Amino acid sequence: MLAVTGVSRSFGGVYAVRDVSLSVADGEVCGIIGPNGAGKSTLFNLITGHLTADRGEISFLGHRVDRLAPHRRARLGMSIVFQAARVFRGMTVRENVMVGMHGRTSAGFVSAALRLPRHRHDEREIAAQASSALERVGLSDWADRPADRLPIGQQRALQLARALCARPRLLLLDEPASGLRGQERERLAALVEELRAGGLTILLIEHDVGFVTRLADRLVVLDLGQVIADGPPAEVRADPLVLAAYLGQAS
Amino acid sequence: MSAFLTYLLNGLAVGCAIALIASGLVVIHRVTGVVNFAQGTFAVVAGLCTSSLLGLGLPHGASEVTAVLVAAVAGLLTGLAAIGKPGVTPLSSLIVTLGVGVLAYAVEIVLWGDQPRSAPGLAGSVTVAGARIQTQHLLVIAVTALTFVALALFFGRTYLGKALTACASNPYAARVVGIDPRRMGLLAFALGGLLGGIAGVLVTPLRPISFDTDVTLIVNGFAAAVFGALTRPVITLLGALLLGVAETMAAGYGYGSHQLEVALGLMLVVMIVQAGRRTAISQEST
Amino acid sequence: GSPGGSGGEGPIKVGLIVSLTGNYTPLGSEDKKAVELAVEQVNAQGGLLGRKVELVTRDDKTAPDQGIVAYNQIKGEIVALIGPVFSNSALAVEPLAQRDKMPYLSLAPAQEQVEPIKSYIFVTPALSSMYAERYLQYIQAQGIKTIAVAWDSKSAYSVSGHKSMVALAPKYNVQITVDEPYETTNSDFSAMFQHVRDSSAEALVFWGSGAPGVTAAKQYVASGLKTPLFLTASQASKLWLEPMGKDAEGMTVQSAIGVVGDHLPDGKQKQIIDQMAKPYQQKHGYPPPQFAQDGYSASLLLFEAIRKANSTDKTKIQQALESMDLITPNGRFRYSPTDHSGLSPEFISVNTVKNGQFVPTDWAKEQLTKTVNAAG
Amino acid sequence: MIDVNDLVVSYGTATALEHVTLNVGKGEMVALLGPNGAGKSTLANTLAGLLKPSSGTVEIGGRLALIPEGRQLFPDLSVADNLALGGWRSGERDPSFVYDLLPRLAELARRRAGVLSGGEQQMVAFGRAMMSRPSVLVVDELSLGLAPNVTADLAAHLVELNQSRGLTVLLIEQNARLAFDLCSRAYVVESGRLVAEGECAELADDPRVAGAYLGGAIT
Amino acid sequence: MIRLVAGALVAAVTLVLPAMLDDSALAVYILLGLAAMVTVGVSLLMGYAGQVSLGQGAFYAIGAYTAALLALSGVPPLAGLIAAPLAAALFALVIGMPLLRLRGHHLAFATLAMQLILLSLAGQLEVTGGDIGLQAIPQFSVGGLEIGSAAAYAYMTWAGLALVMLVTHNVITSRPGRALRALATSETAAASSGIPVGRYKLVVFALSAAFAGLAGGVYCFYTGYVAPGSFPVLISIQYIVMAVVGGLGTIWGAVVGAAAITLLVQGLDQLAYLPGMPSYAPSVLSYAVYALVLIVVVLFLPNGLLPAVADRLPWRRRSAPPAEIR
Ligand SMILES: Nc1ncnc2c1ncn2[C@@H]1O[C@H](COP(=O)(O)OP(=O)(O)OP(=O)(O)O)[C@@H](O)[C@H]1O
Ligand SMILES: Nc1ncnc2c1ncn2[C@@H]1O[C@H](COP(=O)(O)OP(=O)(O)OP(=O)(O)O)[C@@H](O)[C@H]1O
Ligand SMILES: [Mg+2]
Ligand SMILES: [Mg+2]
Repeated sequence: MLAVTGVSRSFGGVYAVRDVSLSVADGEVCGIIGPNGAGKSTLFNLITGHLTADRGEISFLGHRVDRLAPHRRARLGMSIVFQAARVFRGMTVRENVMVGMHGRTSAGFVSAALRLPRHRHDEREIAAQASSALERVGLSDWADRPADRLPIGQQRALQLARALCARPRLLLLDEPASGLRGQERERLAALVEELRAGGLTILLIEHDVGFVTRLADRLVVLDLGQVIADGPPAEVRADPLVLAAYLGQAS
Repeated sequence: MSAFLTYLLNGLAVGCAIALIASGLVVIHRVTGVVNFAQGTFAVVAGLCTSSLLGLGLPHGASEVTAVLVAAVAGLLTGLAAIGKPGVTPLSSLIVTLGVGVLAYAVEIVLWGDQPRSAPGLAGSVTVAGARIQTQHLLVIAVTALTFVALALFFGRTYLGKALTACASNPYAARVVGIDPRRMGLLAFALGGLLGGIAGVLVTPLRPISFDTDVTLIVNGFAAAVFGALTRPVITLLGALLLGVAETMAAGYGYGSHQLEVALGLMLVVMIVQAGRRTAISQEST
Repeated sequence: GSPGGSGGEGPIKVGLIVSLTGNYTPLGSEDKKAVELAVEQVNAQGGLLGRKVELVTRDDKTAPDQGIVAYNQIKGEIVALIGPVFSNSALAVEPLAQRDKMPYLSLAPAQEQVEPIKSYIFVTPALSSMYAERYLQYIQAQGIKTIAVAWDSKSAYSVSGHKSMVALAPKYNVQITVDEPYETTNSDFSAMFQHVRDSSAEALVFWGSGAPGVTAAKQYVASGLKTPLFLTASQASKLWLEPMGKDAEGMTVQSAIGVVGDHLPDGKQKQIIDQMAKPYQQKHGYPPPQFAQDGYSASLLLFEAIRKANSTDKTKIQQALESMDLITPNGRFRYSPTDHSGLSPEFISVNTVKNGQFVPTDWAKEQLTKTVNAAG
Repeated sequence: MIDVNDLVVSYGTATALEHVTLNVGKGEMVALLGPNGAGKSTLANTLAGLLKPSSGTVEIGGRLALIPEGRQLFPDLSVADNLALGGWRSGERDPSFVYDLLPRLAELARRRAGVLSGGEQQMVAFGRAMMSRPSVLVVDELSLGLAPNVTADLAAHLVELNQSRGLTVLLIEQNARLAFDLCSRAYVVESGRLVAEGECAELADDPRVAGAYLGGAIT
Repeated sequence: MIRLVAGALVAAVTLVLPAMLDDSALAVYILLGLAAMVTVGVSLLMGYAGQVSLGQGAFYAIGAYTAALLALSGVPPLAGLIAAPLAAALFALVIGMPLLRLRGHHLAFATLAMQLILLSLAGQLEVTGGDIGLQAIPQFSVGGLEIGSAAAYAYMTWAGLALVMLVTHNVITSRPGRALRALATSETAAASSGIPVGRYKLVVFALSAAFAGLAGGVYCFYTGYVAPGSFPVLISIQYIVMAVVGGLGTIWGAVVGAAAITLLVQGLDQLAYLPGMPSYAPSVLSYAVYALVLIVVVLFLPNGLLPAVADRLPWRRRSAPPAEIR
């Protein structure tokens, strides 16, 4: 489904991602862990196209995508939940989520301005999708509130709903559980499991090692921009290199 | 060759005058995030003041210093109006500074009338390697150089300078560590007024000033300041020099009727090329 | 309707639209002062047709559309209009005035207002082509063969002055070797002076008004250029003299005849000039600049037309204007159905600055004396 | 050290905290728990003087530092400058003790804070608060985005300061188990009201609290 | 329901007004409508899509010059009027490609420079009549039927405004509208949702230019005269002031802002020429009072006139004022 081959990216001479290769199979949940500044988020940005790689290839569903603009990649079926909450200010929660459907609909300025049938058709579909996405993440009660006044936890849920609204093939989650409390964390875990059961491919960055271990089929460990371990969670967690670089005594 | 040098030197002088206006814009924006459209007004007020004070018989030096101080007070008052009230967004503050600029028209007309005024500066000219340059222009260059060195050091090296910068970078965080962004903002406006005043005092002998000269002054100043992203003094200076030299070169080599357009166009091209290198994500991340 | 129009008992209402805010404020406010002075004077002498004259003033904000708004506001109550000094405003209002058959005396110098002639539209300032021609006469008389011309590409006045100069130069056997446009906002003229220095030009004629006039002249002194500098009538006021100070000494500056009234032989012309200049100076503390004289001249022309028409009927006023022959501070106007600008180059003086005063050159003195005597 | 009495805080017409009374004694470490949107950050901001109470009183005995929600760095300044400005109140200008604690920050000292990774930013936020040499520390999420080993280091450091210098800490923490490990007492807020308080050991046994905050916690 | 009644009331008033106003009031009414038309575009661009333009006057000018040049060369005025917004939009598309790579203040400056350069060209080109401009533009007519009265222009203006408002309303309450509002906050998050950010910015830029161009087209027929002096840079800033004063990000706010500023300016004018006013009244009133009103409105009604009024209406829930932090 996704193949990253020899990808590098540096910022002013410092490599954030260095010669990373990684492939993700259809329906797999792949956890990515690693120390702070290891290059995990940068890798996500390279995959989704918000940054361009200095070197290397990325292909998705058999297409080379590393020269495509982010919105083209999104339309191919990638959705991302960013580490920093990026909600659209000045829009309600529901509108935020509706934006997620953009890539799957096509009514443009003309059909909107003239209220052509295509526009009505799209709006109906968008509204339906948004409602179901809101339902899934448990935000239905918040739907008509302004999104920027949401507490952090709800903002994360909102981002997830927006990503799901696009009905992606590949979902990239960057620390989705950060800032979530016990119960909310549970709900997220349950949702991810449900999504996996539905056949969605997921890339998951998370510092809560227990959380990823439980959800991921496989763990990839990045350190200093490089993959230092890749394998089944139990194996990776026991890897001395990983213990030294990342887990410390905490685990 | 000496023609080229003449254009270059005079262009640098023109650029320096622009840079002085821009410096105030940069200082204020860097600290408050507000684009101060009343910046040209400070220069006008100082210019008109000097001409009046000199007219009243006050000696050179004293007149100029007083005028600059008056401009600093004008800056402070503008600051009070623009950011004195808590919770005003930078866009609203911008409109307030526009309002202050217009309000100043009325005050200036009542005090000084609507006719342009001028003031004597350093007379004569100097020949450098066959190129002639007005003494007043040399003064402008010298003061600008000093101002910008001081600004660069102040913002880049001093603790207070960094605290000031922090205020616009993240006002909430500034309050978290105990900096009062409003007080700092007022300080910046006063400093902006001072810089505008210096510009006005230096420019008035070069070109007559009337109440509405602020528009001309601000267009160039804004261009240079934007070039420096409204936060970076040194890049702003470079932008201003580029603008000034482009203008004189354009006039020198046959585009006199389009010199401003040539200069602005050149600046646009540079900005667009620069923008191509920046990614959206690096501008949004916090 | 037109309550203040024909017939009626109350005051005769005259419209004035000038720029009182925006870029042209310095010009518009002088016009206004002068027109107010003229109205005061005519009322002191008992008004017109036994009725007082009342001025209805509006601001065009230096914007054509605001000129139209202003015109629409007052067109119903006025019998004639003294119109904008900003050419763009003037040109916007004139078609409306023509349609309404509103006698209209423009304070803007643009040639286009009278080319082609619109029956109700008259111009008071000397057109820039006249200033151009006058300078060429002077230049020829001085035996100068090659000149440099600088002009403000953003000012209609200076653009058309330059155009006329280029067109008329061959007639006076003058060659333009340096043709140098600049912009109003320009603050450095070193490039221009460099070009003149590198050329064979024997004089530099500088077209421009407002700030560049001062800036360029000052930098001219500093540049050490030896080629004499010829400035046009926009510089003929204290607005230019004051900031120039000593630097102005010896420079050549054109002006309308009204500026050099003191140097004219006694007679009708001098008397008319004094009639305005003295009270103006008293009231405002400085001699009337060119724009003030335009406003005053326009007022005199209009009053005379009403007197001659012996009515406030607009058509009759227009007819009176078309046969007007009147001496004003701007010189003698002779409007006719084929000439709505009325003036001729003879009423322009060429001066040098001496002790902070504009003093006609010997050539100009001679010419003006001839002109004045011919006018009677 | 922290004395909050009958505090009410509202955003416009929406009330975020209703009649909250709590106190943290000198040298105490106290946890503040609550679901998302309960009003924890509102309380933290009010303690730091950044929000004005509608009614009630807040008293702080000593210099307070806040590690705010969402890091809130100065993105345009370097890491070193961010740290230095943390010392605005205390006069501390030398961040080397922070570098000793968080060696990663020494490597990043000249980097613009805005381009750092999430966890690196959290480290800066922590270091910046330390620069003010506080006697009272309010932490709005300690472990947010931090690698487990870093979280452990910082927690250890807090305990160390608490024991050696009597630092008073009010800790808001997503990982309730960690909070309970560090703190002696805890308060629980829900929808702007205090709903429980007590010793951590006792609260951990309270089925409601344990179910809501400890149940799913996995680490 | 209440909205419908209010809408019907507004429609009725706009329809009746032209028949009742005299020429002088009509001139104000027309210029007000034209300003509103441009301001709606500014509000769409700034308030919804988050892109700042300090050069909207340039598109106004392009519309006016296009219609004027076509009319002067004998093209039927109606065709000229239709061409005006098209030309403005086309021009916006072309220059938008490089310019819209800039953001924030850079974009603001770029558009300002664009207007300066354009006006300077118009002031020097032979075809545009140079500084003097284009005179004697024929009256508007449809199929040989001349529509020259001020009232007719008023209807034309307000019909245009209604069209502009309808299009804006339809756009912002739909898929592309949501996309615009989204990219205003975060271009990256918008792109991740499949929004072609660059193209959308370009289209909305062109759309706002088209609104200004349409206003310019009407302007040229109404005044019969077009010159560079009609489109000073200050006019572009004025549109932003109108949008902010009325309330950014609301369609009616733009109209209210345009009306408030236009009427304030005209009202002060009337006041200045009342008998007994001192001679400096015009300039002082039009500068000082205007500025003071502007400052007070912006400071004390930070969301603009319309939201401030709407919030006080009984049937509207009051929205929370912005919190002190952030
Ligand atoms: N735009 C940028 N400019 C310069 N350096 C950058 C930029 N973006 C990221 N970096 C650097 O690249 C490195 C990798 O950052 P990245 O955000 O990918 O880390 P991460 O693995 O996601 O860390 P965390 O777990 O803390 O979120 C960091 O050291 C960061 O400072
Ligand atoms: N700026 C604001 N304007 C209006 N309401 C706000 C604002 N900030 C927070 N709120 C509201 O106040 C309530 C408390 O929010 P707060 O951020 O204090 O919660 P929290 O307990 O910190 O949540 P989290 O665990 O998600 O950080 C929430 O209902 C939130 O919607
Ligand atoms: Mg990360
Ligand atoms: Mg919180």
